[in-house]
Amino acid sequence: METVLYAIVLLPLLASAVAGLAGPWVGRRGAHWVTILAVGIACALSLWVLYGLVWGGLEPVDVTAYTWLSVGDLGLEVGFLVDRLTALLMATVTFVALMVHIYTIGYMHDDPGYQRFFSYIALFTFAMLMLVMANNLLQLFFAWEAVGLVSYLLIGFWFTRESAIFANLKAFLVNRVGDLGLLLGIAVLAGAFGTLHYGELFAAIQADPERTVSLLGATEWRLATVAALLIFVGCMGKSAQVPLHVWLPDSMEGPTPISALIHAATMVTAGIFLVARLSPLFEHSTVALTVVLIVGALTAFSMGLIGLVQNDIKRVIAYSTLSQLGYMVAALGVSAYAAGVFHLFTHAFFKALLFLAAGSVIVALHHEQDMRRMGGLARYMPVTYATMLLATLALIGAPGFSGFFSKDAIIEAVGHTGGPWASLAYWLLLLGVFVTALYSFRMLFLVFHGRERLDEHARAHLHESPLVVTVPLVLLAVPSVLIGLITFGPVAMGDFLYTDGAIRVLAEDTGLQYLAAHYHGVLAFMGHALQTPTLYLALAGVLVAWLLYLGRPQLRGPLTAPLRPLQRVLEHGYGFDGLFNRGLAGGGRALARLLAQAGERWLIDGALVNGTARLIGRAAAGVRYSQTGLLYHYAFVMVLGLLLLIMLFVLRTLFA
Amino acid sequence: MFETLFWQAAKIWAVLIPLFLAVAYLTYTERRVIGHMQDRRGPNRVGPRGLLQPIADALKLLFKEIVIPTYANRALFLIAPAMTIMPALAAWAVIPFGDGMAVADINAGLLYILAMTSLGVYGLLIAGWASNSKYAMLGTLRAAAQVISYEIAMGFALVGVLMAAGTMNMGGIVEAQQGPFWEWFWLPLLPLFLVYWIAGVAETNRAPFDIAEGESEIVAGFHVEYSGMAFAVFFLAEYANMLLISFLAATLFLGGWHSPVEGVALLGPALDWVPGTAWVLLKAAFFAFCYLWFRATFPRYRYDQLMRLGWKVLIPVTVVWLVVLTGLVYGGVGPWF
Amino acid sequence: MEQVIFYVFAAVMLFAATMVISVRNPVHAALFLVLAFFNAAIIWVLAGAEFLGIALVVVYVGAVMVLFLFVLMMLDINAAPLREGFARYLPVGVLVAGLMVLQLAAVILSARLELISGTIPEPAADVNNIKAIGGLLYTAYVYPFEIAAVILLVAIVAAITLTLRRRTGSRKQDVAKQLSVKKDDRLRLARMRPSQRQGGGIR
Amino acid sequence: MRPLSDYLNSFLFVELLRGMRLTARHMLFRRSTTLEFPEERAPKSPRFRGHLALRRYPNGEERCIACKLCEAVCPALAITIDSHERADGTRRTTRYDIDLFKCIYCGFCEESCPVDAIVLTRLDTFHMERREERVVSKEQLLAVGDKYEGQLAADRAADAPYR
Amino acid sequence: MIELSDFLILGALLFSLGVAGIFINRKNVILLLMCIELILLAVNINFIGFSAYLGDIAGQIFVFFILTVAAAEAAIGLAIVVVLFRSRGDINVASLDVMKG
Repeated sequence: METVLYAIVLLPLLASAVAGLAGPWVGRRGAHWVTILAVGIACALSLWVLYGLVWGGLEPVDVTAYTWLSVGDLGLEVGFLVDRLTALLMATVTFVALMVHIYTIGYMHDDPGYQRFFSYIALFTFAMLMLVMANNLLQLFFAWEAVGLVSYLLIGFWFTRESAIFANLKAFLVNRVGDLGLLLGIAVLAGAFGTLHYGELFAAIQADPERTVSLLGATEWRLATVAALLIFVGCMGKSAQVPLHVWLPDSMEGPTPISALIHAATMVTAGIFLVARLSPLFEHSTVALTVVLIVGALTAFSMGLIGLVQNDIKRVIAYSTLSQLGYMVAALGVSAYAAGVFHLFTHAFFKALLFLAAGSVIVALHHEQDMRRMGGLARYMPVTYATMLLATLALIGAPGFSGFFSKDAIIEAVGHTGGPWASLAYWLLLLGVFVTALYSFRMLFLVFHGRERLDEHARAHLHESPLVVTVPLVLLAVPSVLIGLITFGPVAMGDFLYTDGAIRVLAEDTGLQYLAAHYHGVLAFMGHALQTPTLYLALAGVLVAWLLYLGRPQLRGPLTAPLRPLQRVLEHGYGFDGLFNRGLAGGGRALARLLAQAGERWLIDGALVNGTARLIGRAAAGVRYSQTGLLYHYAFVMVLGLLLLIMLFVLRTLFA
Repeated sequence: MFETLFWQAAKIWAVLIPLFLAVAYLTYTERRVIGHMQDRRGPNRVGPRGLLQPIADALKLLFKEIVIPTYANRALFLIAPAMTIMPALAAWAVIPFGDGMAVADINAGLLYILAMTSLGVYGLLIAGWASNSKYAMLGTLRAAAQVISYEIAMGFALVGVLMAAGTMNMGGIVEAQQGPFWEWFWLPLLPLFLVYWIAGVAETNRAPFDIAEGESEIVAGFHVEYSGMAFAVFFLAEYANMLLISFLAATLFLGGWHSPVEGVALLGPALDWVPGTAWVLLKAAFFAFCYLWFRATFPRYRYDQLMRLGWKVLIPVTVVWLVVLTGLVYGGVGPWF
Repeated sequence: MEQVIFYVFAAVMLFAATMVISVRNPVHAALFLVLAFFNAAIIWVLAGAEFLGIALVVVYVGAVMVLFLFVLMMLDINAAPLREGFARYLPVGVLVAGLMVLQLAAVILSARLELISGTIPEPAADVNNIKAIGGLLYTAYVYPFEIAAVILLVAIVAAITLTLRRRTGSRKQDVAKQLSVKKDDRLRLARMRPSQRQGGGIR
Repeated sequence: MRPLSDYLNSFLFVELLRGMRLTARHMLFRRSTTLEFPEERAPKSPRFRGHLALRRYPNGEERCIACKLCEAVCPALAITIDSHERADGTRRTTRYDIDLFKCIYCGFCEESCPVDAIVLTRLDTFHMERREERVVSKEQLLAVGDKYEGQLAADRAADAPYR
Repeated sequence: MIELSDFLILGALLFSLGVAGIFINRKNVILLLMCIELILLAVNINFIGFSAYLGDIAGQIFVFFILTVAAAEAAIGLAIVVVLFRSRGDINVASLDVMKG
């Protein structure tokens, strides 16, 4: 078992090293073969592990592979914790990664950085696996940073583009904010319990949930709350929750496979995984859970709205991702971890599919991303269209599709949770459904239906993408459609994630538990959906989209006119970028200028450095006259000193 | 008190007078031996078979004028020969001519020898410098550098003896070599013995290491300007040093007063009547003869080769052998340790 | 008796030291320093420090002072300018030295320190000074001893590197090669037939 | 690359010992080749060119007729001759000096002499105690000739067939 | 019998002579070195005296080390003098006021 785990983790790393370091020697084919092979094996092994854990009777593994260093009692280790939660994510990650690898062959076909790209994504797979398989917070943090690094590298993959450089810098900086929170959270936990190992940590919290910690002076804070909130900041950074979401849309500067793999399916869900993994901690803090719920619901709704006004196909999907991440976070906020993780799971497939399909379109149109210059592509790209349609349906929660189960479970779980915040969140999420359907179909209609607004050049070369692109699409479409039907029962409604203690819920009457209690199979759930507003809201969204973009486009002007100010707000992303730029960055710059002028130029340069030099210079000018450079002068002084010393001795010893 | 002083003086003279005689006849022997080696006859006119030749030479030198160069440093010029002969004679104090037969039987005998031989260089230095002459100066620098260089190798070789014997007392060193000739130190210390002997020849500025004199290039080295009795003293010192080195070799490596067949069945008792002193003299005589033999046989070294031999061959050899010797002593090898 | 010997040698030594600092010729100064060292060695032996006494002769008289003399003789130093100001600084030197003597006398002669009353005991006859020093040197002081060895090595290296003068353009000779030359390396015996006399031959 | 044996030879002093064996052999087994000079002398050729001499006829008359051929031929200008007419009308020298420091014993004078007057003897051991004695006069030369006349005549006779 | 004070006075006088020598011979580097040797010798004499007086051989060990270090110092000092002479042509201390060869 351990050998298998090592293989899963190390194979992609090895492949990455081969592709990256020996790139010129292995060539393009070598690079993609070695990485695909490695990730493929890792995927197969992950599936085997998942199978073993669920049906094969394997026990969850918690091993420490290597003690990196020990500081006092605090051992910093590398180890693996593989339970069902981890196994589920391992399978998801490696499967999506494998699809992306294959897809990349087609997408990056004529890119000069081919080997580099494969090296990066294999490295990313390694880092992501390390992240989900970690058995302690330190390793998680390292992997967290590693995926961040690869993300940074990949967003700036086309490093000759200025926008790419800005985007990856932005992603990096924004993530630093989150990482600082995470690091502080880890530090708080390490300081309080002296361990970073999950099991020991949870046991310690379990033993004394009301433990307090004093921060910033005398005030005592609940340890669980402080730690959970700080860690959630990390989650907000990585999973792009408001207000740390600003980097994700810009990260679409990276190649599309990256958007699919990192910025939709896996890395951004690391935050969800983190909260789920630390559920025993979050469960002890109502405050933290409430914050999580509010942030999630806000993100889900507000980001969906922005998606309505985007014209770039990838940005639409990116905002959609943000919105869906908000759903997941909201689910976490009501202790519906299973629902959140399940949505993560399903979302990984259909969102990856959406991105890849979008990428297929983009490649077909020679890197044209503006939806206003698309339209009517369904005829040319049937496979892409079909898969994209399926993915969209999954996204908006059409009954039976995977997204339907996960999203409805979340909404229902929130709805069945008591309290004013939960109610507010419920309404936001419901509206989000409408918005989701609206922007999704808006995109679908703009791209695949209606008038062809392509330029001549693009039209001339328009054709379906090659097999390496379409096969992954199809392979991803299958789970997008079916995975919900199969796994909804056990994973979201059942005790799949609870039996081996991966996730712990304290409260007895969460919304999810209510749902699970009233769950009678998939069909019943679908039937039940007919009685909820969700379905109708989604339908309404589709209809509005059809009306505005396909059926009666002339209505668009008059209808949207009153909403023009709102639209402007949305187009500016609620002004977060401006706020950050002007407020934080501007303030920072002003402070820096002040420090540069007063602190650096005047105090340090002027007074300390130059002042010291001047002082020494003046002192030296005075003392210089004593330095004749003549040996016997020095000897004379030495002897004088000796005489004085002896004199001192004589006086002190003999006459004292 | 005066009795002890008298006996001390008697002992000293008992060593010195034979020494002077030996030196005198060493010169005679040298000429005779080298003559024969070169198919000549050597001095044979003064006295029977030329035996009075050294006396004649001494008389001649005594009556010759001591020329002092005009710009020489008179005081030092005259002190130099004395400074040369003084250590050459002083070192004899600790040479044992038989069991307990030494002028001064001191603990640090070996160290004392080293100290005295290292003093000899002053005579050369002062002589050459005080002469205020180019050739003398060059000869001095050569000689001094040579003597100092070879003193190191020689000192190391003596350290080997010290290690083997475990004492610095000369008598003690001989005691440590009790037994027949294969139990003497020359065998376990063979490389050191050879180094010692070569360094000894170089120390005394004798052929083939007599570059300091190098009559073909720098006339006669540090004593070009000396004549008469002053020159005779240098001459005396040189030959006294030769004999000293020979006696040391006999004492340190060839078992001093021990008979070469001591303790051997039949032969040993058969030679018991020979006094120990005779053995010492015999062994020393052999080495003294070797000096002459070398001079007749080997051509003169070149100066750079001389220095190379001293620093790059002899010293490494001694150092290596000291390490080996440590092992031998530590392991208690053979009949020696 | 011993005291007399001590005083005699001490007096010679002080005389030599005085000459060292006052004679005109540096070579003479060096030779007087040798004399001072020699007397010091005798005094040390008198005090029972045989090993150091002889070592002083071997090391200082036999090596260090020779080095001094070598340098003095080899460097063609014009001694005259170096003596300048001798008379001028004599008072200062004498003054300082006098002060120092007074101070040291105050220390030595002070009753408080009880330095004046001690008599040096007769060195025991059976004590082997060399053995005692060796014993101490190789046990308690083995590390300082090793460090001293390293210091000497460093001094050797430093002195050589400082004074080593690489002459450019000189043809190098490999002495070892020259010495190991054999007859066969240089001489080739060619066996030749006597040439057939044809016609006139050599005229 | 020298073979091992060469190293062994140099470390075992083989060549040095060989040299010493040679000298030892000469000391012990070779007879001395020294001639103990005053008592023993090396044999000399009849043509040996040693100290100069002037000969006389058997009747006691000096041979030299002052023709000055020897003076002319002498490459070192060592011969100085003055002459006059004797009472009987024959020419004879009044002075016949030879500077022995100048003379190179080449024998030209002897060859040029028409009357075999000036000759070189076998005498190779002679000395002088003052510088002035280097010039030998006619009387001294004649005295030498008189002393060795027998040998001189014999040498000339022995050499006659080859002249 | 030799008194301890004999050694100490001898040492003190020698030391003072050395110091005076440094003042008087302030031009000649080699003489300065020799004066330093004198001073060290004075120190050594004190050590030997105390060692003999106290019957403690450790004093002689110290002398041994002082000898070692002084020998090293002399060697390097003379090497420097030689180098100096080569580059400047004299060893006058008064001309050594520039910090470069």
